[in-house]
This record gives sequence, C-alpha cells and structure tokens, in this order.
Amino acid sequence: MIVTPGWYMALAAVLFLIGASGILLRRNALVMFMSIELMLNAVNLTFVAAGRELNLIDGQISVLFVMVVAAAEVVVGLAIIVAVFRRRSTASVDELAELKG
Amino acid sequence: MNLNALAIAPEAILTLAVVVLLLVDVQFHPGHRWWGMAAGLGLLGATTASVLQWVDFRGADGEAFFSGMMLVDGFSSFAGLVVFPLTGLGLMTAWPLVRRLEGRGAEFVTLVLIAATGAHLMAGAGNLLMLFIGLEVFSISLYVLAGFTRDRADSDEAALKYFLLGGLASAIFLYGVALVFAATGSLSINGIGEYLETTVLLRPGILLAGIALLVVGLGFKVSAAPFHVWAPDVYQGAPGAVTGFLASSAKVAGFAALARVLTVALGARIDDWAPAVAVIAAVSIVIGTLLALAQTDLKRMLAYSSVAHAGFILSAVTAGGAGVPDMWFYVATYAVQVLAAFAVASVVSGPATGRSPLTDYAGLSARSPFLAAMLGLMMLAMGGIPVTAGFVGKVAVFRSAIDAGYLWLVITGVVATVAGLFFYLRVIVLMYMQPAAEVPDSQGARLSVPLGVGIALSVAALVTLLAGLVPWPLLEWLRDALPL
Amino acid sequence: MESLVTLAVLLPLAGTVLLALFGRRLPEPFAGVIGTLTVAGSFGCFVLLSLDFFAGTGEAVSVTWFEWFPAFGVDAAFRFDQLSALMTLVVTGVGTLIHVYSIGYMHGDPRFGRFFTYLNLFITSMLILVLAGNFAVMFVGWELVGLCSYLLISFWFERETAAAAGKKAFVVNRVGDLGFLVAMMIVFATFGTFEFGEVFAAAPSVLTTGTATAIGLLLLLGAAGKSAQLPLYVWLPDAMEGPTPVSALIHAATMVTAGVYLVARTGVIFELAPVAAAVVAIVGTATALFAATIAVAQTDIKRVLAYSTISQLGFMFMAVGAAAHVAGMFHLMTHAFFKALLFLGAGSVIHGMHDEQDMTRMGGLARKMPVTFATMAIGWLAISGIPPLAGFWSKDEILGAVFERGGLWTVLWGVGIFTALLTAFYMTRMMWLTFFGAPRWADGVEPHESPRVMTVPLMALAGLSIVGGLVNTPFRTSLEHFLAPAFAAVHLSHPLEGATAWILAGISVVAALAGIGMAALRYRDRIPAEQGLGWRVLGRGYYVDDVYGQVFARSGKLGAAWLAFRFDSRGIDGAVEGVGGLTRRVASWLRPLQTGFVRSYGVTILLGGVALLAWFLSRGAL
Amino acid sequence: MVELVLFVIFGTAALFGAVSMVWARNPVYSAMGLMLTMFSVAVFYVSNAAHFVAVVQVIIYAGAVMTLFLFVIMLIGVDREENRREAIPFHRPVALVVLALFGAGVLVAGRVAWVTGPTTAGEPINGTVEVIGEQLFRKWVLPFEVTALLLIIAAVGAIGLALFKGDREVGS
Amino acid sequence: MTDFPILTTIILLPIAGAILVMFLPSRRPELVLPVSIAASLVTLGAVGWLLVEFEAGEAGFQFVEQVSWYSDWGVGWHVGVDGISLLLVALTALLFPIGLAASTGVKHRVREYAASMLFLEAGILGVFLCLDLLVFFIFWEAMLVPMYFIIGIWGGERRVHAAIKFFLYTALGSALMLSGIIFLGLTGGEGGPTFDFVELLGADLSRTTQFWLFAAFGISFAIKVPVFPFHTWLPDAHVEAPTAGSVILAGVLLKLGAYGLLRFNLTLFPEAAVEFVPVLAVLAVIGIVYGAIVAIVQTDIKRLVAYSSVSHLGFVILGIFALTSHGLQGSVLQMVNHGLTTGALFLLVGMIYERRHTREISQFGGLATVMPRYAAAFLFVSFASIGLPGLNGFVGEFFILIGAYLSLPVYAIVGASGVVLAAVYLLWAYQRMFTGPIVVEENRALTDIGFREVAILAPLLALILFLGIYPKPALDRIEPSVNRVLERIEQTTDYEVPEFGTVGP
Repeated sequence: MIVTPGWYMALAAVLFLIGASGILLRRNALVMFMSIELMLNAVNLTFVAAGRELNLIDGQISVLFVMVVAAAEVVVGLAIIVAVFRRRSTASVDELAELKG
Repeated sequence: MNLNALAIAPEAILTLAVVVLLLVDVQFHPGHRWWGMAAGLGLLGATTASVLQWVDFRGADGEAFFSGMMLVDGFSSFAGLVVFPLTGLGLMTAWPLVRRLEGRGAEFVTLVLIAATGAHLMAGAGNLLMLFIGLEVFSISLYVLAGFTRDRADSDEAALKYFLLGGLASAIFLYGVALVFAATGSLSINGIGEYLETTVLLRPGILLAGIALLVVGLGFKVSAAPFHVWAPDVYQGAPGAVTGFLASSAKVAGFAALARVLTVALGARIDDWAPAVAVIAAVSIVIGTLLALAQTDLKRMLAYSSVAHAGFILSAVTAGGAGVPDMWFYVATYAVQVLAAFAVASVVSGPATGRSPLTDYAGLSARSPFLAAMLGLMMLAMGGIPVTAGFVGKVAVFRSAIDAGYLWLVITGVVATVAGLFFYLRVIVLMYMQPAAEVPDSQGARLSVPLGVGIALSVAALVTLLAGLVPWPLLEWLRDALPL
Repeated sequence: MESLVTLAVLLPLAGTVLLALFGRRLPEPFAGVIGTLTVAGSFGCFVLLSLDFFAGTGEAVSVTWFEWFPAFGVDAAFRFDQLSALMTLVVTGVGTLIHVYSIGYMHGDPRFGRFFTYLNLFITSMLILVLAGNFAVMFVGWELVGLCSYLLISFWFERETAAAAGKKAFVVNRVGDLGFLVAMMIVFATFGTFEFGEVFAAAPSVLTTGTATAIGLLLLLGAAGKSAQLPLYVWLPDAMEGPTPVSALIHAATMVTAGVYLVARTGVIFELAPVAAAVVAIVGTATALFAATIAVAQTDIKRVLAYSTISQLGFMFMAVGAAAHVAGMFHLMTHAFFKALLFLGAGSVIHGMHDEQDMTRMGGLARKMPVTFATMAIGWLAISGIPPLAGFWSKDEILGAVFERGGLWTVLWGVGIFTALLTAFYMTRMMWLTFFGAPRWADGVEPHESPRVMTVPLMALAGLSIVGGLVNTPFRTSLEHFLAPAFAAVHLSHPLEGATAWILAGISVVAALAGIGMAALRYRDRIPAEQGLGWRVLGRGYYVDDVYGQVFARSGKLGAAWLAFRFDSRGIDGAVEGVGGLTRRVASWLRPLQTGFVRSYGVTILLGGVALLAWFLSRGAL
Repeated sequence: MVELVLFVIFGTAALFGAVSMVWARNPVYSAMGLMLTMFSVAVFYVSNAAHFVAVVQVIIYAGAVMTLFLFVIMLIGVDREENRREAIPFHRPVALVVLALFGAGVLVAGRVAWVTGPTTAGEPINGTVEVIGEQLFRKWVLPFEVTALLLIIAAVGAIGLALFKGDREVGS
Repeated sequence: MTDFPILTTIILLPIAGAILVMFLPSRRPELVLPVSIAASLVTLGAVGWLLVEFEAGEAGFQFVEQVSWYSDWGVGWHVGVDGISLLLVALTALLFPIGLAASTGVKHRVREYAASMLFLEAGILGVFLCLDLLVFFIFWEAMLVPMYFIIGIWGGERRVHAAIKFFLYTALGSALMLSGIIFLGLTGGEGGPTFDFVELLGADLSRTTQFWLFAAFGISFAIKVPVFPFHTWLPDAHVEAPTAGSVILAGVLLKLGAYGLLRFNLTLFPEAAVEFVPVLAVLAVIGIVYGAIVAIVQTDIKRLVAYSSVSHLGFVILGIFALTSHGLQGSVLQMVNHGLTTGALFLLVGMIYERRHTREISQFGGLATVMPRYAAAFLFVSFASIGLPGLNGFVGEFFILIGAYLSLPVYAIVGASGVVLAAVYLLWAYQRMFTGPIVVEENRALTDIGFREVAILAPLLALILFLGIYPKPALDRIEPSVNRVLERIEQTTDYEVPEFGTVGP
C-alpha cells in the first residue's frame, strides 16, 4: 500500500480543521494564535505534498515564505497580546467584547 | 530573467524612504518634520514612478517582471496612482496623532508607508504567493496601526480582533492558494489563467474548493458580508486618524487583488464565481445598509456603510474583465470619500479616540462650517446623489451588473441606496438642522481644523465633485486599467 | 351693427372696471351714476339694434371677438337674434331701473362703490350669457352670473348668514353647472362643435333620441340649478340675505330666468327628446305648486316673494317644456316686470320700516307709504292674473298652450290653475298683512315713504306691469311674430283659439279671484294664529332644507373627516411611515448578531466559507 | 512500506498534538501539543523529499517560535485557567456543525483527486539546500527581498506596541 | 432660431447666481436677497427671449444643443425645448424671483437659503430641458438636495421629519427609475448604449419590457405628481416648508412628475402606456375626488391647499391618459395654471402666516373687514382655482374634461364632480377665514397687504386673468407637440384617437 500525497493533504485538511476549531472554541488569545500557526502548518504540508506530486519545487519554496510570514506574524501578534495583557492583565478575548452591535 | 528598475520602482523608493527615515530618526531624533519630509518624498517618488509606469504600460498588455512575480500594467500602475496619494492624504489627516505620539511617531509613519507598499504589491503581484506576501505586509502593519494608541481599551481590542480574525482569514486564503496550486500546478496568476483556459479539468473539485477559499480570504480583506464582521469593531476601535487610511487602502488593495485573481487567474471559471460574487454583493449591500441604520456611532455607521459599498463594488466585478474600469472608478472615488469622512471624525471626536457618538456632530455646522460642509458632501456622495462621484460610481457599477445580467442585484442595490440615504441624511440633519444647544455634552466651542486635515479634505472634496461633474476623462483612462 | 353689439357689452364692462379701480374713492352718488349710465347706454344700444327686428326685417347679428379655444373651434363670439334681443332688453331695461333704485337704497353703505361694481359685472355677465353664440361662451356667462350672485348675496359678509347663503347659492348652482358641463361634453362628442348654429342645424340628422334625451336632461339639471327648480331650489330663499335690489334684479328678473332661456335656446334638442321636454314641464309644474304652497305660510315678506318667484319660474318651465317657448319668454318678460316691481316695493317697505322684514310686525302701511302701496298693488294684481294686467296674458297663454297638448298634459294644466289660485291667495295675504289692518310696528319705528329715486323706478315698473302684457294678446300676437325667426326650427305649440280659449281664460280669472277673495276674507280684520302643524310644515318649507343639511352638509362632513383623519393619515400615511419603521426594527433585530466575541465572528466567516464551498462544489465536484 | 508506517505513527501523533493543543486547559500543554504536531509535520516533510524545509521547520518553528510562545505564556502566567462555560448561546453546537461541514467540504472536494495539475517531467524533486537556494535567489528573489519588509514590520511593530516610555497618553 | 446656446445659458445662469451669492461678503447679509432676485430675473429675461424666439406651430424640439460626453455610455449634453416644456420653463423662471422676493421672512443663513433656491431653479430647468435620460436623472435627483435643505433648515416645527420623508419617498421612486434608465440605455440603442431620448425613441422594446420600464418610470413620476396612493408626503412637506418652498414645490416640482409621464412614459413606452390607461385614469379620478373631499375638512389652510393640489394634479393625469389632443393640451396648460394659482395661494397663505404665525383656519374669521385687498386677492385666486370661466383654471379643466370624455366618458363625468367639490372646500375655507364677525382679537390689528406684497402677487394675478381670457398663444405652442406625441402612439400601437363630431374640425 503506497502513501499518495493525497493522504498527506487529507491529513493536512484535518489539521487545518482542528486549527480552525481552536479559534472557534477557545478564548485564550495565545491558544487561538497557536491554532492559527497550526493552520499554517497544515497549509505548508499541503504545499509540500502537492509540490511532490506535481514534481515542482515551488511547493517547498512557498513553505519557506510562509514560515517567514508566520514568524513576523508571531512577533507582532505576541506584541499585541502582551500589550493587551499589560493593560487588562488577561489574555482571554472575552474581556475584549466592548465593541459590538 | 527580465529585470527592470521601473518595475518595482514604487516599492523600492518607499522602502528606501522607510530605511532612511528610521536610520536618521534613530541617530538624530529630528522630530516629526523630518518624518513628514521623508514620507512625503517617498510617496512623491512612488507616485511619480507609478505615473511613469502608467505612461509606459497603460493598456491591458502589461509586462511580467522578476520571473512573473510582478506584473506592471495599467491595472497595477493605476493602483499605485490611487494608493500612494491616498496614503499621503491619510498621513496628513493622521499628523495630529503622529505629533502626539512623539517617540513612536517614526514607527507610525514607517508602518503606514510599508502598508502602502504592501497594498501596491497586492495590486501588482503576478504570483499567488507574492500576492500572499504583499497581503501580509499590508495586513500586519495595519494590525499594529490599529492598536497603536494605548490610551484607550478600544484600540487594543480592535488590534487583537483584527489580528486574530485577519490571521484566520489569511490562513484560509493561503489554504486556497495551496489548493489552487495543487489543482493547476502553478502559482503564477497568468499561468493559472492559461492553464484553465487551455485544459478542461475532469475533476475540478480541488480547484473549486480553492477558489471558494480564495474568495473567502479576499472577501475578508474588502469586508464583504459575511466576512465583514471584523470591520465595525476595528473601524470603531482604531484611532480616528488611522481608520481612514485603514478603510480606504484596504478597499483599494483588496479589490485590486480580488479583481486580478478572479478575472485573470480564474477568468475561465467566471460562470462559477460570478453568481457567488453577485450573492455576496447583495448580502453585503443589504446587511451593511440595514445595520448602518441602527448605529449611533459615526465611525461604526461608516464601517457598515463600507460593507454596503463593498457590495456595490462587487456588483461591478460580476461583469468580469468588462467591469474592472467601473470597479476602479468606484473604488478610487469611494476610497477618497471614506478617507475624508473619517478625517472629519478624527477632528471632531479626536485623532486618538475610537468612539465617535453621533451626538458629537449635532450643530456641527455652527461649530465648524467647513467640516460640516465636507462631511455633508461626503455623506451625499456615499448616498449616491448626483453631481458627486458617488452617483457616477453607482451608475457605473450598476451598468456593469445589468450588462452581466444581474438586474435583480441592481434593483436590490437601488432600493438599499434609498434606505442608506436615511442614515447619511441623518448626519446632515444633525449637523445642519439641529442646533448644538439641543444636544447635551456637545461643546459649543468652534473647532479648529488642523492644516493637514484641511488640505486633505479640500483635495477630497475637489476630487469628489470633479469626478461627479466631469467623470468622462477619468472613465476613458480607466478603460486602459484592465488587468488582461 | 357688430360694433354696436360690442359696444353694448363693453359699456357695462367698462363701468365695472372703472368702478373696480376707483369705486372706493368716488363720492357716493357718482359710482351709482356711472353704473346706471353705462347700463342705460347699453340698453340704448340694444333698442337701436332691435329696431329692425320690431320692423320684422333684420337679420341676426354675429360678432366674433377672438379665437378662444382653437382646438374646439370655439371663438369668443356673440349672436344677437330676436331671442337675445328680448332678453337683453329685459336685462338692461330692468337693470337700469334697479340701478337707479339702488342709488337710493344703498345710500350710506360703506361699500357703495363696490355694490355697483358687482351690479355692473352682473349685467355684463348676463349679456354674455344671453348673447353667447356657442355653448362655451354661454357657459362663461352662466358661471359669471353665478359668481355675481355669490358676491352680491354675501355682500354684507359680516353677517354669517349672508356669507353662508352666498356660498350655498354658488355651490348648488355648481351642481347644476355640472349638468351643463356634461351636456357640453356630449354635445362636442357628437357634433364636434359648440356653435349654436351648427349644432342646431345638424341636430335633426345627427342626434339619436337617446343622446338628445341625455343632453336635454343634463341641460335641465343646469337650468334647474340656475332657475331654482326642484330639487335645486333651496338656495333661492336664502339668497334673500342679499340687498333687496339684488333680489329684484338677479333673483327675480334676470339671472334666475337664465334656465328658461337655456331651454328655449336649445329648443331644437328638446324637440328631438320629447321625454326630456315632458320632464321639464313636469318639474316646472311640480315646482310651481310646491313653492306656492310654501309661499302661503311665509311671514318674511321677501321670502314670500322668493317662493313666489320659484313658483312663477315653474310656470315658465311648464311652458318651455310644452314647447310653448313664446309663452315662456312672454311670461319671463312680464314676470321680470311685476316681480321686480314687487321686490323693489318690498325693499321700499323694508327701507321705510328700518329693515323690518317680518310681515307680522307691519300692517296699515298703505297710508304711510302711498306710492309704494299703489305700485305694489298693481304688481299684486298682475301676478294674481287679473286682466288686463301683464301677468294675466302671459300665464293664460302658458296654461292655454299646455291644455292644448291634451292627454296627460291636462293634469299639468289643472295643477297650474290651482297654483294660480294659490298665487293669488298668498299675494293677497302678503298685501293685507303689509298694508292693511292695524299697525303692528315695533316701537320706535317711524314708517315713511321712500325717496323719489326709489319710487320713480317703482312707477316705471308699475307702468310696464300694466301694459307689458299687451305685446302678446290673443288679439295681437306681436311678440310671437317678433320671436318667430328665432324659433324657426322649432314647432311651437300655440294656445288654441275660440271658445275654449275664452273658457280657459275665464277659469283662470275665476281661480285668481277666488284666491284673492279667500285671502281677503281670512285676513280682512285680524291675523289668524297660523300655528297648526300644516302651517309649521309649510313655514319650514317641508323641512327640505333641514334634510339637505343633514344629508349633504353634516354627514358629508363626517365622511370627509373620517377619510381625512382616519383613512388618509392613519391608513395610507400610516403604511408609508410603517415601511420606514419596519426597516429600522429589522435592523435592530440584526444588531445582536454582531456579538463582539472573536470566536463567533470566526463562526460567521467560516459559515460564509462553507456556503461558498457548497456552491462551488455544486458546480461540478459532486 | 516504511512511509506507510511513518505516516500512521506520526499522523496519529500530529492529530493527537493538534487535538490536545485545542483541548488543553493550560496554555503550556497547548504549546507542547503544537510542538508535537510540528515535529510530526517535519517528519512528513522529510518523507516528501523536503529536507531543507524539514530542518527549517524544526529550527524556526519548534525552536524559535515555540520558545517565544512559551516565553509569553510564562510572562502572562500559567496559573490562569480559562473557564469553559460558553457565554454565547448555541455557540458550540453551531461552531461544531460549521466546522464539520467545512471539513466535509474540503474532503469531498479532494475525494477523487487531490492534485489535478500537470506533473512536470524530469527526475523527482529533491529539496536540498542547493536546489532551494538556487530557486530562492533566481526565481523567487523578489519575494525574498520583500520578506525584508516583513522583518522591518516585525521590529518596528514590536517597538511601536511595546514601547511605553515617552508616551504622553499612557494610562487609563 | 439662432445658434446661441440659450438653453445652456438658462440652466447655468442660476448656478452662476448661486455661486455669486455664496461669495457675497458675510457681513452684508442685506445684499443677498436682492442679488439672488436679480440673478433669477436675468434668467427670467433669458427665458423671455426664448419665448419670443420660439417658433409657434413647430412640433419638434427647438434650440437643440447636442454634445457627446462619453460614447462608451452613450451619454452627452442634449438639450432642447418644445411646446410641452416651453411653458413649464417659463413658469419656473417666473415663480423663482417671486418666491425669492417673498422670502423676506427668512432671517438666518440667508446666503445658504438664496443659494439653495437658485440651485433648485437650475435643477428644475435642467429637468425640463435635458433630453439625455442620464443627465435628466442627474438634475432630477440633484434637485432633491436643495429642496431638502429648504424644507429641513428653514421649515416649520416638524421640518426634519417632513424633509426626510420628502427626500426618501421621492428618492425611492427615482431609484427604480434609475435602474430603468440604465437598462433602457444599455438595451435601447441600436449602435451600442445610448441615453439620448431622441435616439431611444427608435428603440424597439418587447411588450413586457415596456411594461416593466413603464412601471419603473411611472412609479417615480407618480410619487412626484403625486398620484393618489403616493400623495401623503405632499401635505407634510407643504405644511413644514417655508412660503417660497411651498410655492416652488406646488408650483413647479409637482409638474415634473406629470411632465415626465407625458414626455417619457407616453413616448418611450407607447404600448405600455395604452395598457396602463385604465389604471392611471382610475387613480387620477380617485385623486380628483379624494383630494377634494379630504381638503374640505382640513383645519390647516396650507394642508387644504396641498390636498387641493392632489385634486388638481388628478385632472392633469386624467388629461394625459385620455390620450386625446384636447386632453393633452389641457393637461399641459393645467400644469401652468395650477402653478400660477397654487403658487399665488401659497404666497397669500405665507403673507397671513407672517402676520399671525398660524395657519389654523379657526384662528381667522372676518378678515375681509380688516384686509379688503388681501381678501379680494384671495377670493380671485380661489375662483381661478375653482375653475371659474374667464380665469385660467377653467381653460385647462375644460380641455381636460371634454378631451377625456372623448376617450374615457365615465371617468370624465366622475372627474367633473371635482369641479363642484373645489367650490365647496375653497369657498367654505374663504367663508371661515374672511367673512362673518371678527372673533379672534389679534385679527383686529392686522394690516392689509402693502405695495411690496401686491407687487409680488400682481404678475401672477395678471397671468391668471390673461390665460383665462386669451389662452390661444399658449395653446398654439402646446398643440403641435402634443399632437406629435399622439401621432407616435398611433403609429407604434393599435390605439386610435377616438373619432368624434360630425360638423366640427
């Protein structure tokens, strides 16, 4: 039984889903943020697997760029979270629901 | 590999400006005048570069540079012509805030410039990954800007929400890219387009899923319903001086990317996505209008109205490539209007504060006739009253939609326009027909208009009226701004 | 000739304009003098114009001023023929006398000038009416006289009653005019023209009986409005609120006879519609009897005369309905004389009694104001139909003509005779209550004879009432010859000759005498208390006014109020406002969806994603 | 055969890590779970001939990024556990349904074929440093340069957000 | 016929005036009204020149100017005047100086007021003169803004509500029309899209297309007129608007709707027009009777006049959809007449309002004793509005009713009853306001109208009398154009103007 890239992509899809569920269900900003990272990882896996099937290196290149982007995002995101924490001393987004309606 | 300095001149110039600005600032702390000068020169240069690109590459037959990463054509150069001056106006209106930020002012200006760069990258990207990077450059700087003032809780709430939801959206978008890549074996927009033109996919499942996710990601950027949820909170929470730039540039960049991806890369699939886009447009128009009716805060109201406008613009996109000029007309003029409206808000409610209750605007015509007139004009323009650019824009997009056979969408649009008039008029009523005395806690003192805001508003008013009275030359140029 | 007609019309008009501009500044008598002279002038013109008609020679004169409604081929055109001649002479003649009289009667009124302005405007309008060469122009005069009657009835507008009466008169007239208007629609639709000449020429060939009947009945409606016939008579009694000269001129002599003139003028059409003609006659007869009975029970001297006018107009309708146009016009003329005389006399009485109109407070005035008494007596005998006075001849000719038609018309004749008796009765009653018996004046009232300027016209009219009848007696039918050309197209019905004629005449004379006798006996020495139910019913005019008031005025207003304040503002406007409210309510329902929680936003976004996935996958991946 | 075993083992690990990340009450456990997933993904990279990427994955993600995360977690405090009562009515069921539909959508889309693009000829790709590097500095040079901007943003943004001194309107 | 662009000049003159007013020194407010009046008088002069130069008996458009703006859209500047629009243009140009002269009551923000009035004038003139549908719509919609401000800023107590109601209601109608116009412009032209009215006459539209387009245009115009169920914005707007506002609103704005129906619906969608005749005839007749009945019981004189407008405009609509030459002539003339009479009525109401600051009829009574000139003028205008022969009101109604009888006899007869009701509500109002003894003490001190007010009224009264006695000049100019409309309908549909008459023309 041979593992086709399809398997990886399906797995990636599931991972992506779990990541999304983290955002939809958790309310700790950090965890939600990690979920985003997880989703990006799932996408990366998709890229690589697809690239292998297509026999294109672009898939792997993309992963590198995504990683850079993710890194930058992490920095900014954590900065924001820290800023929030500094004022409210909490990382739960439920405290941040004043703007609505 | 076709290297051409002009191809990335705008980005290069702006980046240079950013670097120089930062280095000099770190060394000598020259203060906000220097920031202004550097930013001004950078934007001027970028604009000039875009003008040159426009002159050389106007018309659909653009050229691809950096192995297809950057496309330079009428489309991208026009985007530059819109984005960079817009950024300039945005900075002008934000200047009072910049001065109050003191130390962090340099960072603020830097981020605005980088965001502008990212916006233009989105418009010019010839490769989905490039597009993604530009999108992130643009978004991440906006995340920061949204949370830049720390004197109020709203600001960082806005930032965090924008960041988390933005992250979700870009992840979805990226997944879409990956799926399209898997489905077509290419990341280059033109490449994908050609592939889809030439080959008939027997099993288009992945491609279609990818398109769906791409639309989600881009719909989020242009704040089309139901992906608009972030907009009201972020617009209201972000500092008054930032919101204008945020709202306007996001529309321009987002629609540039959207139009290019849909019409070039997925042009062959128009029958698949056009109906979906039409539905999104209708939903955005209705939701945006209805919810704007219920608002009591100007910035929040404008946020919802911007959702409705996203819907109007999308109805031009339903016509595919044919609709792009009309889309551009609407986007460009609307961006100016929304910037100006938020500029007024930033003066009346304060550049750093987020909330701007409508009661602040009661009797504004007495406290500052200029601001009242400007805001009134913008309201009429957004309401689509003739003699303003808003009317021509509406006619333009409705033309495209009817051309594409979406009469029902147009009828929804016109009816919603009338309902929308209600809240635009309400602002005018407050400003002109209700003396400030009637309303509590509206300080009767005359407002002084900062110079930058004054200039920005005058320019915006000029554009709005000119584009409303004699739109014809502009429309003729726009015919050359096709992405194909 | 043409210029003379124009001049005759323009003279009173000039007077109107002149007085309208300077009336307020002119010292009192001059305004009246100007008015009188202009009218007298136009009377002169008409006399000159009529001379060769008298001679039997002479053609109808047509004058066209200018194109009025090109699309209808309607010009501002006048046509002066024998019929118009008679009318214009009556109008301007009687008009002149009443002008003179008014100079005295309106003495000291703050709006003296204004009064003569209106009076002249009325003469002008009346001339337009009777000279009109087509329906449209006639309609102009028709409405303008209505306007003047409105203005003059409510001349003393400080009095609520006067103002109300004026409005009532105009509105009720309008109802009639509606008939006229619709009749004109049909006329134009069928003939494509309004010109009398063309219409009447084409009528026999074009008009079906049905159309003719329709036109006839509609015209009758108009005529009934203007001439106060059933059921539209209600405005005339109230019209007595106006100054007495007005009552004499407009509401006795001229305007109210316009209806008769209209029927006579359009005789050709009525000839083609026997039903319509019969209806005219029946309405006339009924009105005559109806009004006469009411007149019996009135105590206000002017109201007696008002109802008597209605009744006499009924006679005229009877005549024209029976196609006895000459008789109708004849009675119109004589009635103009003696009724104007009676009104002016009544005016003189009222003037002398310090504006007292209630006959129960008069009596024994014969001695105090002899001239008035003498002249009014003549009028009284004339209207009662005592030969050889004017009234006898004309009324007798009408009854004769009706009787001659035979068949059911005889019934009408009978009613006519009875009405004649009643007429004699109530007129006598009026004379007795006013002039004979013991004085019952309110204290401080010093009756006195009126000035000459008022009595002279009385005498003149008295003279006319005596001799006026002689123009058309069974022995010398000169009026008939005079009018013959005008009625060339109509088959006139003539009163019969010989024995029957004499018998009929006898019967009517007997009836008249009987009436006079009964009244004389009843009121010789004392006034019976007329308080019985019958008297009250008659006194209130069968409560018709009250019923109209309830039905039209009151319930109408209620209905309108419901329509305006419930249906319109609640119903229609409510719906309009409701749409706006609903939209806002829906909006406020949607707001909670924006919870402010990031994760629910995430759900929304993902939901959108799911929807898109569903759509796209449905496009080929399933 | 080897690949199958690897796929099964590390697939399970990845899923377990992901789920535990979402599930864990304590952020630290979440971080650990995420790290596990990332390692597993790195393994998949290797088995998909993306050696360099795998290395980077381990170094940057599992190394730098997760360290950063842990650092912030510590800064904010581990003890604070979020309460799991859901404030928004019907949120969880709706969310789960939407997620299920979403996943179903993607999986259905790919059920017949995950990759429909044309397979380019030539020997199978091998993500060595040389290959990647050559590509990166030839075809992808522009994006590569643009990433510099991202780093500027990161630096400037962090300063802008974190710098508290010299701020007139601190407080509230 | 000279080639001087007179029509463009006429449209631009008020705008120039408005700009001039805006730049007047703000410390010299007393200059504002004179300058604005002067500006509108210059416009009037230009229109007068137009009246003189106009070829009577010409059916087609005259003084045509045509410039293409943007060929891709087929939009351009195309203006022209024919018998239908000529008199309405003249009416507009006449009423504005009068309205401005009557605006001395306006005390605050006079500059903005005068400017809005002049912009409004430009907008209205543009609507009447433009033959490019898109440009027509631009003027049509833009015109709302100054009117909105005039009601909303210088209006009465509930002005804001009235202003917004007016704006939204009319905007809703025009929104539908806009989609209709764009659709027509894209589908109608042979060679690519065009919004040119004259070219669009050549468009061959399917029956259903015509039906929907007629509805889209029709509702917009019906709201403006207003036709029966859409009329409720009118009383509110009138009651709240300042005097000049009401004068313009009733005098000109309402005509735009009827004009649009006549100019566009009848000519562009003839088949649908013929189909729609029963609907609109019924609504028109309902409007005539309903408006009159509702007017009877109004307690606010301005509301009363407003509802009377509903009734009178009902006549206009009836005449239009009678589809006979007489009816159409009558309608156009009736528009002018109604503009004159109702304009005058609102001026008069404004005069008494300035003195007593109330419009409640019950607050008056016996005014004729203290204000004879005023009473006379009021009565004169009332009778003109009642339709007394010799005054203008009669001519229009006469044409309409008889014209309508030729094609829709029943409707004509029912409609004619409006003539009676008009007498009822106006004379009753006059009776309550002017006759009887003076009951309210404030009224004793009232001063009669002075020279200025007489001067303001004089031109209107003169025209009322002139058009009543000698309407020929007006009719001669109207007739050819309306006949052409009819001819077009007869050519393009199987409708035929009913035959009538055996003797006449």
